Amino acid sequence: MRFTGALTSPRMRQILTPSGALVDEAPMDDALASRLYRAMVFARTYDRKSMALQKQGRLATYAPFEGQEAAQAGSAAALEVDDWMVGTYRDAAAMWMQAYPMELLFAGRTGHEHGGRVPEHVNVLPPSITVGGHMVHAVGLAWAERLQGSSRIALTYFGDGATSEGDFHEAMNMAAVQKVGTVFVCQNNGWAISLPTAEQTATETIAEKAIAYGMPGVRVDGNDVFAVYAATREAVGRARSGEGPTLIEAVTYRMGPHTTADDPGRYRSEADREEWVRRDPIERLRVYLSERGRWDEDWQMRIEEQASSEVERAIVLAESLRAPEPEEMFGAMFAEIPPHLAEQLAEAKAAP
Amino acid sequence: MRFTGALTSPRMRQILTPSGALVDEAPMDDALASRLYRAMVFARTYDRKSMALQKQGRLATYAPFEGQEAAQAGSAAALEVDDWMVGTYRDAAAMWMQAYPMELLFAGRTGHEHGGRVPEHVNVLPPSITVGGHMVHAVGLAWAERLQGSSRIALTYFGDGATSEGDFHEAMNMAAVQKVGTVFVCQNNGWAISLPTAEQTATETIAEKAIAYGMPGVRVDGNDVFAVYAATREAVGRARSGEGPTLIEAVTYRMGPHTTADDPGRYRSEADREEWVRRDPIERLRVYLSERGRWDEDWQMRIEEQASSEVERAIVLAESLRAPEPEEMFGAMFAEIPPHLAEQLAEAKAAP
Amino acid sequence: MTTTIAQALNRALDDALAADDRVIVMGEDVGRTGGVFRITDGLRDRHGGDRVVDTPVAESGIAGVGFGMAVAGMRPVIEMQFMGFSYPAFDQIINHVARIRNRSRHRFSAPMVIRIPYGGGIGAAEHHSESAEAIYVHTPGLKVVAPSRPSDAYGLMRSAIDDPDPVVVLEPIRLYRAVKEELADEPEFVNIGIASVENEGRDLSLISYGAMMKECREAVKRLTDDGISTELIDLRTLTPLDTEAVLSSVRKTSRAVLVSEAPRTAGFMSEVSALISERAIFSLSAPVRRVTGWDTVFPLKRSEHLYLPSTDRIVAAARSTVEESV
Amino acid sequence: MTTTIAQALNRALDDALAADDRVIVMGEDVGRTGGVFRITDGLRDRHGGDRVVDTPVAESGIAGVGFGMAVAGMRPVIEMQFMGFSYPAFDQIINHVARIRNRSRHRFSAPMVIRIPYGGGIGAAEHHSESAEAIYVHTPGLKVVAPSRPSDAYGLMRSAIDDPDPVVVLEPIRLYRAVKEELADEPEFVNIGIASVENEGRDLSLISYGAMMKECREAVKRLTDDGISTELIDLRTLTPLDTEAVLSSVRKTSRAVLVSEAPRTAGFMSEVSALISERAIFSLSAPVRRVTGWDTVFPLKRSEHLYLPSTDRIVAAARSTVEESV
Ligand SMILES: Cc1ncc(C[n+]2csc(CCOP(=O)(O)OP(=O)(O)O)c2C)c(N)n1
Ligand SMILES: Cc1ncc(C[n+]2csc(CCOP(=O)(O)OP(=O)(O)O)c2C)c(N)n1
Ligand SMILES: [Mg+2]
Ligand SMILES: [Mg+2]
Repeated sequence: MRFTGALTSPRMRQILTPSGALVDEAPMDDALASRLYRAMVFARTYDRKSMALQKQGRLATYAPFEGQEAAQAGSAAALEVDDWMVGTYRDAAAMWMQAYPMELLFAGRTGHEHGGRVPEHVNVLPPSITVGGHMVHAVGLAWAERLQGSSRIALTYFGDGATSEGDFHEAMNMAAVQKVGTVFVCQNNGWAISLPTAEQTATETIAEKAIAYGMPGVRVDGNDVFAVYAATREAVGRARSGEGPTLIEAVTYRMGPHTTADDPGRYRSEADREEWVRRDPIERLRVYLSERGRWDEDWQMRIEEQASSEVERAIVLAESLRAPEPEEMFGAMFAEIPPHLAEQLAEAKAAP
Repeated sequence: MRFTGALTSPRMRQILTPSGALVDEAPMDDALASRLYRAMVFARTYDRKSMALQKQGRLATYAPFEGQEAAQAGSAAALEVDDWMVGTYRDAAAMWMQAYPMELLFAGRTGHEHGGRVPEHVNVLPPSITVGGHMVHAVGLAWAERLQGSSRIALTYFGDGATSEGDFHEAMNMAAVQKVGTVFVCQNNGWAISLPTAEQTATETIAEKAIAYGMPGVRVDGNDVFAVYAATREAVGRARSGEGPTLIEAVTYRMGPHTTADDPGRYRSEADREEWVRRDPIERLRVYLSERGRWDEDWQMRIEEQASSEVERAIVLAESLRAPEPEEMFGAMFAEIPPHLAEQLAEAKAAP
Repeated sequence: MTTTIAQALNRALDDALAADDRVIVMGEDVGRTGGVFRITDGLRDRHGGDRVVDTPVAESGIAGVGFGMAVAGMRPVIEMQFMGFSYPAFDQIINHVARIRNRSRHRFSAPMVIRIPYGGGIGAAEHHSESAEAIYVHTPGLKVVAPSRPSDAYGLMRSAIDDPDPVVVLEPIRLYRAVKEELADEPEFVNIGIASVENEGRDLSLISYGAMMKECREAVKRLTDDGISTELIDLRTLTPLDTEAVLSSVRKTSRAVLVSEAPRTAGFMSEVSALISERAIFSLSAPVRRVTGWDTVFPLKRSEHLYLPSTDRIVAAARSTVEESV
Repeated sequence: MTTTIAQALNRALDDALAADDRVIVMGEDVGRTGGVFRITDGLRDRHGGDRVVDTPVAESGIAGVGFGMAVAGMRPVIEMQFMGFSYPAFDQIINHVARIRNRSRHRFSAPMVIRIPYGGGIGAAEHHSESAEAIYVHTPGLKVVAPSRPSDAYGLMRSAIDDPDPVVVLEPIRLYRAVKEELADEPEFVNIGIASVENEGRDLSLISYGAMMKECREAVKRLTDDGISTELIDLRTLTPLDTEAVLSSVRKTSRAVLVSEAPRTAGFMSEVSALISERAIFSLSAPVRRVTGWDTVFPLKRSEHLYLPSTDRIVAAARSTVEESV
């Protein structure tokens, strides 16, 4: 028997077309659709504001997610409030939807460790900066919940680039072997910094990698919030009922640079990007809602204002955090400060 | 689109049945078949002798490969003499066929570093003791050959357990992306020490893991030297002609313990093993050759004697190596001994 | 009952599994076969396959999954089968296990134990004799312990499992069955961070930990016979180091010999030496001397004797330290 | 031409690619975009995509593939994008790259260069400011260099590429564009293993390497103004260490301050201190002092100043060392 990678068509599941037409049953009612629309407007406002703040030197390097709002909002919306989420530097929208406070997202970006201090009831890990290493954490989290008799599951986000790391493989394999309730969401945004997905992997899709683990793999239009939501809801259901993990590939595009330190002009053409402007995740939901009488200019203005003021509130809060004291740096390494760190703290405080 | 692991039947390619019947075209003439038969007899003699020597305390821990002779001999036979081979602690038969001197195999097992000092013209790396890490080496070797305009390819052996390591994934992916001439041969012998393959992975086969890399995967009866040879010859052909890597799963069984330090009674039943006695890789080729008038008791006795005397020769040589001098230990770290090691050497020699 | 280190560790794990539902033992071959050194022997039968888990061969995954479990409230005890196989897990350990408390400013933590059999002397294959503890010691956010006797093995393991932070437990392979001790019916926990003065002395401080304690104990006997009064310190914990125990001993004896089988350069004993240099230099009457492994790969069976510090080497270093004194 | 360290490294790679067909540059984003620090800028255009290769995001794979290439006769120069991302490659580096020569008793070797941008000070995210050189120094079989000026960056990189053994090149991120120097039309190779005495002095030896040299140079100026004659040593190579340079300086000045931004415990400066202790203790008139980073995670932007040794801290340590002297 010879297995090859071309066994299945790499068809991508879509429910809402770029022009806002339904091609399948809508997976949610208008109320939830409106809520997701609003969330995506908030997310884009946050993202663009972050880019602007970074240019002003008020944030450190920033990794924008414009274009990926549906992939994040659609998947995050399928979780219960206390499910675990383990995402990356580019997943602020999803994390915020899972109740990671926006001011903490900003705080992290201003270079303040307080940004990682998630509130007690929020089960979201601070964003992973290393690529790949965090997916196994989501396996351990979900496994522990099962052992403790809870029905909480874990969802983890990662990029196309992360699928090349060994830890992706170990996470997928261990989750599948143990039928752990982990949902793997790959936002395939076409690029890992300067490397196009076609040079990242020789497969046509990321979803088919699931086959190597005996795990279902699904490929969805990542700019279609309905398709992302539907696929994630299904995967979350499987995870929660003990049927095991699922890999979801959300096909999307990073509209901006990798980070504010990156110059995409070095490796990709503007034409590519133009193509994706037409597939904007927010615009298609706007058309849909509008056709159903759930959108008008007024509401748009209102939610944009709400978004701006929420973002503003969060920035003010983040920027008014006092600078971390040496006590906090030395005191956060262990539950109790050990003697050598107490000595070093004293030395640091006495230093000129 | 939803991908699942059950896309293809996990059928296993077989040419020579356990009872020695051809069910497909023989991939080799009688001369080569006889040569391989003889090689497998040598291998088994080496293996059983090693077990005996270990019991006498003349070898350190030994990892026997009885049952896997066809998987190793059939694949190694498909290589050119100067192709690269990168195997593990359990691949002595294959390495020996690729001209790794038997005395060096023994030397390594007596705990003598000289065992790794492969002759200049032999392109076989010393056996990998860590699980998983060596497969990427075979990718680099084959890639380098291509860059240097050579047609040499690289073949790497590993077990079912090794497929769970991140490095397996990184090796497979990088080889596929770069269409490197590497042949990946997994000897799925059912166990990774005490872990059965069913707990190692949730897929039915190892071969289907190739799909995740856009690489062909083949599953063969690993105790059928014809099937292994045919599959490897094909993969080697692809590799040499620039078509890229292949994953071969040779389904086999470890008849003995994991190593001489292992007690398989703790984790598997004797009944399992009995089943595999009937699928012995050597016996079926004997029947085949015998039916074609290429085997008789006389010849059997002759090659067994040759095997014993070759093994004896190698042991004598390995055991008569003088103990390594401190100079060799300190002198092998760098091309030229650096000052700190020269000092340590002096200190070691002066030590009481 | 006379107990080996192997038995003491087994008992500590058994007791911890019985005492605390959150404890889970995970690793390659730790279940059905009881671990390649039988340290986890019988635990799966007694506590079930859900709590004593045979994992795929994936060290990074084991460490990362253990991390996730710890964050979610479990107390995983993971095993790296040999220290030479712990390197694939290094990224998980340094970048995540050791850091989540700081990254989240105490919101999350990773109370887990990483068991690592270490050290040479059993004539094993390559990678089976490593002593890379310096790497773990140099990683902020980890505690590192290295028992050398059954009571400490039991007591430190129990403390490690109960510790709110990640603890690396270095298990001295060649002492697993070579050191025996009576163990109480309910053995004591041993606090992390406290060295043990095994022998008091006036002329020299001999400082070591883990597997090398055996040779050090023999050396003390021989030195005492020679009239050199030797203070023997078993550090037991490498991080956080009991600096007071080291410094007060050296201040008293004015001489120190530091013994470890790890490669010398930038090994853990460099740290102990630097510490003495910084804080007790004016008490010294001789150079601080390290007796260590060499900066080579740990050799195979036939060369092990060239590598491992012998009692002879320790005794010679101690003697010349005493003789060299100003 | 006035050249930065970044430019000098770029030129060294360019010249090596031109001089030797066996050289290949590999890593994440080193090709089309010229590396996140632009160190490999233009190399792909000039030498082609076969020789300057953008790889998938897979550090262990990059190191292992580079290893295979080196064994087969190439001279790979691989990049770890930041030191914090080199940990997944650690197993490949310690277990294979550093050992194949010994394992095969010279039959095979891995002449390759592992480029690792390291150190803090640019306000980066977590994992982007690491200084874990001690780990590499503690690994037998590797050479480790850490230039602090353009001419050394060029010369050590060329020597590293030509070296028959694996060399880790630590590139000081915050000096990439902060230190400038005239570079000759045909810059010299710089031998591995030789420290540089940047400033001669009588009262104190200030010893450092890599990124901290900038603060050390400032400290020397201030100390000299204060009348403390300071000998400044740039180690340049960490393995093999130029012990003679260290010892002869300390024997002359009788005092040493060692500066590194790595966490203190079991850091590389512990080794230098231990060395001095062993070989020059009777020349010392003051304790050897380390000025280092702390045993914490390297902090984010707003706390960097709490972590990185400042010129002030170095000057204070130097002054008190001189004052404390017996
Ligand atoms: C282990 C590790 N290696 C390298 C990096 C540097 N790096 C940061 S993002 C990135 C690309 C990741 O691409 P992808 O996974 O597709 O995510 P995206 O940035 O596109 O969201 C790389 C290589 C890192 N952060 N961690
Ligand atoms: C990185 C690493 N982890 C763990 C081990 C210990 N170990 C040696 S062999 C083995 C099982 C390997 O099983 P498999 O790959 O199926 O090969 P087999 O022994 O069956 O030939 C393990 C876990 C090792 N050698 N290297
Ligand atoms: Mg991407
Ligand atoms: Mg196996």
